[in-house]
Amino acid sequence: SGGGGTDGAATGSSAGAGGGNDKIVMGFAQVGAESGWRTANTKSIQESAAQAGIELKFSDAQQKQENQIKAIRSYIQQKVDIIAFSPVVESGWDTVLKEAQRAKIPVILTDRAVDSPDKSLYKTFLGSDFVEEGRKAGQWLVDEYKDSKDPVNIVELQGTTGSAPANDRKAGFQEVIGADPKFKIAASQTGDFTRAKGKEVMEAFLKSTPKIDVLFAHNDDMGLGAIEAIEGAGKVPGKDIKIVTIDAVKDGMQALADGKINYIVECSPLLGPQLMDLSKKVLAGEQVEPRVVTEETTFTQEQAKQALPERKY
Amino acid sequence: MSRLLGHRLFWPSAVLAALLLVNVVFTNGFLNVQMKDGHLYGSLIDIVRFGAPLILVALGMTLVIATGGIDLSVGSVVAIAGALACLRISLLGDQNSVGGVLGAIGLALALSLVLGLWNGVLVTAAGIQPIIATLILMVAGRGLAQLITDGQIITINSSPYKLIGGGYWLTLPFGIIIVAAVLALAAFLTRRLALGLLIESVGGNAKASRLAGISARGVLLTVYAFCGLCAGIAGLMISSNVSSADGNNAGLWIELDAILAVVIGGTSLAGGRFSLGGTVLGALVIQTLTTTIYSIGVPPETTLLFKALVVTIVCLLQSPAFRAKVLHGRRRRPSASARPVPEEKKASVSA
Amino acid sequence: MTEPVPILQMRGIDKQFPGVKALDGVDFRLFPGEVHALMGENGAGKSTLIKVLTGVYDIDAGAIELEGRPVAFSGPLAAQQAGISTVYQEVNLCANLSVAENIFIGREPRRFGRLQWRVMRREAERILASLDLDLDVSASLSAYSLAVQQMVAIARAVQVDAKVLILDEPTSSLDAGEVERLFGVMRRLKEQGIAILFVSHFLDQIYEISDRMTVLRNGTLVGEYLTRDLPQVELVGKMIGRELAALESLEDRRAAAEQADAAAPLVEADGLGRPGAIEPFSLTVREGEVLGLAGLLGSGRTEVARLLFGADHAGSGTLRVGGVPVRLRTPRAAVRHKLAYCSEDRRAEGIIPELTVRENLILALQAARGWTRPIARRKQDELVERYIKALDIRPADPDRPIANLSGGNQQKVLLARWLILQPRLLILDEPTRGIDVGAKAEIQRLVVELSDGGTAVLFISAELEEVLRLSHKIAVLRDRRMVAELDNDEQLTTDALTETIASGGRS
Amino acid sequence: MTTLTGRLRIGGQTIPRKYVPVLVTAGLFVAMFAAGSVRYEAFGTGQVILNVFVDNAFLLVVAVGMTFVILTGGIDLSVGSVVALSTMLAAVLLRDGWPVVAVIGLVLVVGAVLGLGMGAIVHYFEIQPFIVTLAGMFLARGLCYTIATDSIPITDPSFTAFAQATIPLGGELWITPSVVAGLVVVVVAAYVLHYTRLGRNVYAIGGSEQSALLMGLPVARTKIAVYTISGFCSALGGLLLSFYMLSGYGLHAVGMELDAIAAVVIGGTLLTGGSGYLLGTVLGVLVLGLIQTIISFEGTLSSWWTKIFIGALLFVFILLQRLISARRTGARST
Ligand SMILES: Nc1ncnc2c1ncn2[C@@H]1O[C@H](COP(=O)(O)OP(=O)(O)OP(=O)(O)O)[C@@H](O)[C@H]1O
Ligand SMILES: Nc1ncnc2c1ncn2[C@@H]1O[C@H](COP(=O)(O)OP(=O)(O)OP(=O)(O)O)[C@@H](O)[C@H]1O
Ligand SMILES: [Mg+2]
Ligand SMILES: [Mg+2]
Repeated sequence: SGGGGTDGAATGSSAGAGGGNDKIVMGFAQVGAESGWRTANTKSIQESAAQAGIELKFSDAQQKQENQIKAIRSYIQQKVDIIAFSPVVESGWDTVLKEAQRAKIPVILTDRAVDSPDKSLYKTFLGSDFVEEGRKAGQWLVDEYKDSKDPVNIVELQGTTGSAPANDRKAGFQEVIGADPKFKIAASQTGDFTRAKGKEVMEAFLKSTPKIDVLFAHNDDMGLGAIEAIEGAGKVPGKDIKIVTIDAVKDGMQALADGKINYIVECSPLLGPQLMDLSKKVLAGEQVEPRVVTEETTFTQEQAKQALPERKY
Repeated sequence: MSRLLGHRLFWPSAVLAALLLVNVVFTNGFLNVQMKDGHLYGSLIDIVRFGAPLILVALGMTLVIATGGIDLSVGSVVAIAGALACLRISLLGDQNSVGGVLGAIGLALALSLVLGLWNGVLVTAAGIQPIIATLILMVAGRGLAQLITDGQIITINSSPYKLIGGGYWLTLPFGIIIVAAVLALAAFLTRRLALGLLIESVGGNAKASRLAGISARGVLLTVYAFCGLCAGIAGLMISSNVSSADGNNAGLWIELDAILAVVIGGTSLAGGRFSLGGTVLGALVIQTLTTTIYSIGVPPETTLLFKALVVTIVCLLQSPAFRAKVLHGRRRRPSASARPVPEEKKASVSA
Repeated sequence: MTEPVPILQMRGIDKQFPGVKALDGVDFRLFPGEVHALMGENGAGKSTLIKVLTGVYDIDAGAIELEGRPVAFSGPLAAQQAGISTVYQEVNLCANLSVAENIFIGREPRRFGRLQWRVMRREAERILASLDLDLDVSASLSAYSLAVQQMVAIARAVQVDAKVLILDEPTSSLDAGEVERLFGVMRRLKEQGIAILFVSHFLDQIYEISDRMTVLRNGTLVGEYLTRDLPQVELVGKMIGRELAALESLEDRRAAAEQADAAAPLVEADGLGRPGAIEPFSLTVREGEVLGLAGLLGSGRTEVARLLFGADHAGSGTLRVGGVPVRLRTPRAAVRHKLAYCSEDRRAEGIIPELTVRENLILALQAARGWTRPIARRKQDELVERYIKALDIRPADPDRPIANLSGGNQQKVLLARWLILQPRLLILDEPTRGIDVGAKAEIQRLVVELSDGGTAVLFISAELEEVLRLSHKIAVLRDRRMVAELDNDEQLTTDALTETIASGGRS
Repeated sequence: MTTLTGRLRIGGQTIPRKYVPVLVTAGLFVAMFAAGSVRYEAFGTGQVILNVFVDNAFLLVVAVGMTFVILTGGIDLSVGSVVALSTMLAAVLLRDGWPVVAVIGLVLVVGAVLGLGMGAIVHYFEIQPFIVTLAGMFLARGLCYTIATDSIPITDPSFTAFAQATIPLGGELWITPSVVAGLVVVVVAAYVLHYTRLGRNVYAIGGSEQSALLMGLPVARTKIAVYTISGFCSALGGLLLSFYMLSGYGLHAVGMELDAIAAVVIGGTLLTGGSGYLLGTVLGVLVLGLIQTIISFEGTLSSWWTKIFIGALLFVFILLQRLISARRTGARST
């Protein structure tokens, strides 16, 4: 990260080179800019649209579903060629998606799914699987402690209460560790996906929970905040308390490489290139898979050291 | 005794004490304060340390509210100040250079002051209602903060900067020292100098104040600028605490907590009389509540219910009408209250 | 002659405010068809008695009976429903509503639940016309001066079918004509058998209208008397608890008129005006001169004062202070030139209700010094103590919120606020409003003293006698135009002045 | 502060001062729409305006309730959460197979009762509305999460059918039943404010609560009534939102209280109470909606420029509104 000031405005003009009326116009309704992850996601989409010669209409819903619906509606009105969006929540899209269908504008979902029973409303869903991420985190824990018989005390830093990643990651994690009674969640609290909250909640955990073996944070940022709290309490993160997080942002990878985090499950925001490919295919009338999972992996400390230099964000 | 019970700050203090007591039960050694590496360490210290930004913002807010206004933009100013300081520091060749860090801090605080003044100008010169005037900056300011950070989290590694929110000085967390200094400054300006009288006068009766020769404009500009500055300092503290600037989330919704602190502290939102001590107390109640929620393990889904409950209890206990009607079983308040209740604002007895 | 049964009877009423016993075992009774005056100094407890009667405050002890039945109203609404209609001291109307609404709100004419605005406006006009007022009833009340608002409040109270009508200082801002009209209405109501409780500090009015009076002193009952049995001097004695010797001893100011003429002009207005508010006028106030402003209600006296003080922007004309042209854009600028203005509307434009007496007292001085130069505590104490004593502000506790003082005492605090500044020109807009006889004499004496000491005073009062007694010169306003400026010499009498006011200075 | 209650001499032809802010707001709104039509193609159509209604019907209803509260000089911060709670309740109950009518009835009752409770606390215990409704905000949002933390789809056929119904207006134009509901609420509320005692008492209390009390107005009843109305409107707004979203979710309508307050205040209502019109509120909602429409037509703004742009538009709008109103009325100095 740094001082680079590129933003959407640049995208429109640079794409002008493509010329001609046949240029694809895509309307993209983003959730908001609530986290670094999200911003990287936005950036990836803007950049790859420019590269692919697609004219991008972008709107930011500021975390509100109604704003997203409005934006999609206005794309329909503006007669864009294709609509893509990351749903704020899963439910409640049928009406506006039907409008899009009526206007014969194909729709692609990114990042999160919608729970509509009518699968014809969108062409495909491109994104990560939050439940799976939670499972991966849990699986690591199970593997890590498979030789130990002692109870394992876990504290959990949840994402924003009610948000899909928080709900799903929690559920996936629970599903895996729930199988073994030695895993015990000693405390669980929301850290709103932010470092500051992560640190504050962790400080409280450190005092109220006598023995903490493992910290599971729903994203890197909360984990990074918690690391500061752990260090402040005179403990060594990664050793005294093992830490597993999700996302793999650059700062998180750095901490992983430094040995302060033990394991990170990747949740990549860089959906742009895949999205543009899919869009072109859809508009060309090709058949696409209804569910495209982003290529994601997991990182151990060693893997992080190797991957770090190429990490874009 | 009845004087004590009737004191404005008795009941918030009692609630604070009760909350602390709950913690004592749930957390071993809650009241312990130990020396660790020459720092004071313990839950009580933590409460003040984490509460420090809120106290700061609430102090500025107190003065604004006392003039009859409100400042919704503090959260955005918090984000902007942290973002700007961290951006400057991240661009430094040597992030540990004291001069460079001071420069960054100075710049961020100057900008906060200017933003506060901007609010003040909208309220005084343009005559826009404070809530809307500051709503403008609340919305745009968040964008500004994100613009500065490019929507990412700027992580820095600067030990001088770390001092502000995460460091210690003379065994005390530095944040506590800053709060004490700002509190002293605010108390000096308002109680030692006559700013407080003029603020209360403008907030109590703007028309009459004007006729008494008070320039509301000057008072309001000072107050909004001070509020901006406080928010700026809080912003530095928050970002320094985690050595990073998060333009998206820093200070989000802090305005609500700050207003809550002010009101728990006994200052009326209608303007007029204010109490800095009360505000500090109010902020501590809120912070202790937050800590309590974490440490007694309230599930995240019920956090808000718990908060609603405690806020309601504090306010009810604080209300003389409630105490008279419910606690003392009287149907109505026996007489006009001893509190200086402004004529207009007094919702008098009636059944 | 057997006494009729009282419609209202209060027995042994106690009311304690923190630190003050406002009422201590007060008995009071009111008969149908009488006008009963409640008398007492500022702070004697008159308004409190009225407020406990109508349920604004609870009583600590005692009993209230209405038509023989014990009652305890939960609030003005309940009192009103029981047939008690009240005009409280200070205008208690909603300035944001229209005049018509202020008269009717709570009992608007309706059809099938729908308000009938047209009927309401017509009725309001009719009621006001019966009080000789011609107002735009759909304009908001705030467009009118305090005196008009007071008339509207009266119109509201007399418009209902009530058994008991309570008027707490309804005439404090009214001129003689308005008072007469009010009395006309009161007499009519009285003939209909309505019981009227009336509070006023104007003894002449009391003797003109009342049949019976109850005197309070310091929250205790002094006694109940038939008006015709109690000479004015004795009444005053009973109110203040001693003989008031020096009341009428103010020397006649008239001789001094010429002498004042020689003094240097202090404030000179030339063609000063404000469209829609007051037509351009020219006026000179000299050092040590008392200039009276006379005129009917709404004639523009307050507007003159506000323009001189920079409270409103002048649309035309120039102003010179001490010979130097100035532009007063704010009151602050005026204060810097040592002008002071004590507004007629003490509640809206005077007191800061939550602040203490001390803070209200030093406010203007502190404002003039700026907030960076606080007044030392010792200096404050000294000033406050001096003025509390000088003006006999009661209770003499500087740390009590001013909102808890009685109306008259609040007025004194406001006066003191400006006296502390030692202004060169003191503009007093109805300074004796709501002030008792003793205090009124004090204030009048103060004006004389100030003027002797070289301070110029612009004196506005609805009471012509007072204006005549104090002023060297009198400017007369009518219909927001300055129509005459008269020297206050032997020929000028109340009647002559009234004549000038009425004729608009044409004769 | 220049207030609307200054001494204004009301001349023959000049517009009564009290209507000036609303008229200015309306004028500016039209100007903004015109500017949008010039700048963006496909903007200057009737449907764009209608969409502002379609997309903001729920906000409109919520803002109407808020107008009542603000007119008395109070404030209601709980509206956003009550909206969310209503969507949640509706979704859960429908999922459990309750009949639609019962669900709607229950949701409305719950909203009104919450409002009633807050109003009663505000009045009888003399606690500042800000705090009481802030606690109400926590409470309602907390209740949502205790019901469920995830978003619950609404699949009830009649509910969805109604939600997806459109009312053609001829040509290409259409609206939804929600718009009709919103407008009905506006008309009823305007009638109540102008033609009933309750409405006038609301204004009186906003002017001066103490005076209202001394004039013998039913202050208690009125104050409690406005919070009840606001609670009811929030619940109704929540139902309209659940038509709009077809889901119930605890994170719906976060921050909607600010939008509602902003709409009311932009519409010229004074936060201190006693002055303002419902028409102003309608305009306020439309202005906020139009700003959003402009943003989405602009199309290429990044997330942060979006916010800065919203702030800037708001600023320009309010500033012009202030300046023009002040000029028109020859306001007194402040
Ligand atoms: N709300 C209150 N709280 C405390 N003290 C009060 C309050 N209202 C009145 N008092 C005190 O009660 C006493 C009686 O006041 P009251 O207003 O009844 O006097 P009053 O006879 O009406 O005087 P005035 O002629 O000046 O109107 C005064 O000493 C006053 O300071
Ligand atoms: N009878 C009336 N008819 C119409 N308007 C009136 C009437 N009385 C007062 N007003 C309005 O109230 C304003 C008050 O003027 P101002 O306050 O300067 O008068 P004043 O001479 O001080 O009278 P007052 O004795 O009422 O204080 C007038 O300019 C006018 O607009
Ligand atoms: Mg009185
Ligand atoms: Mg006057």
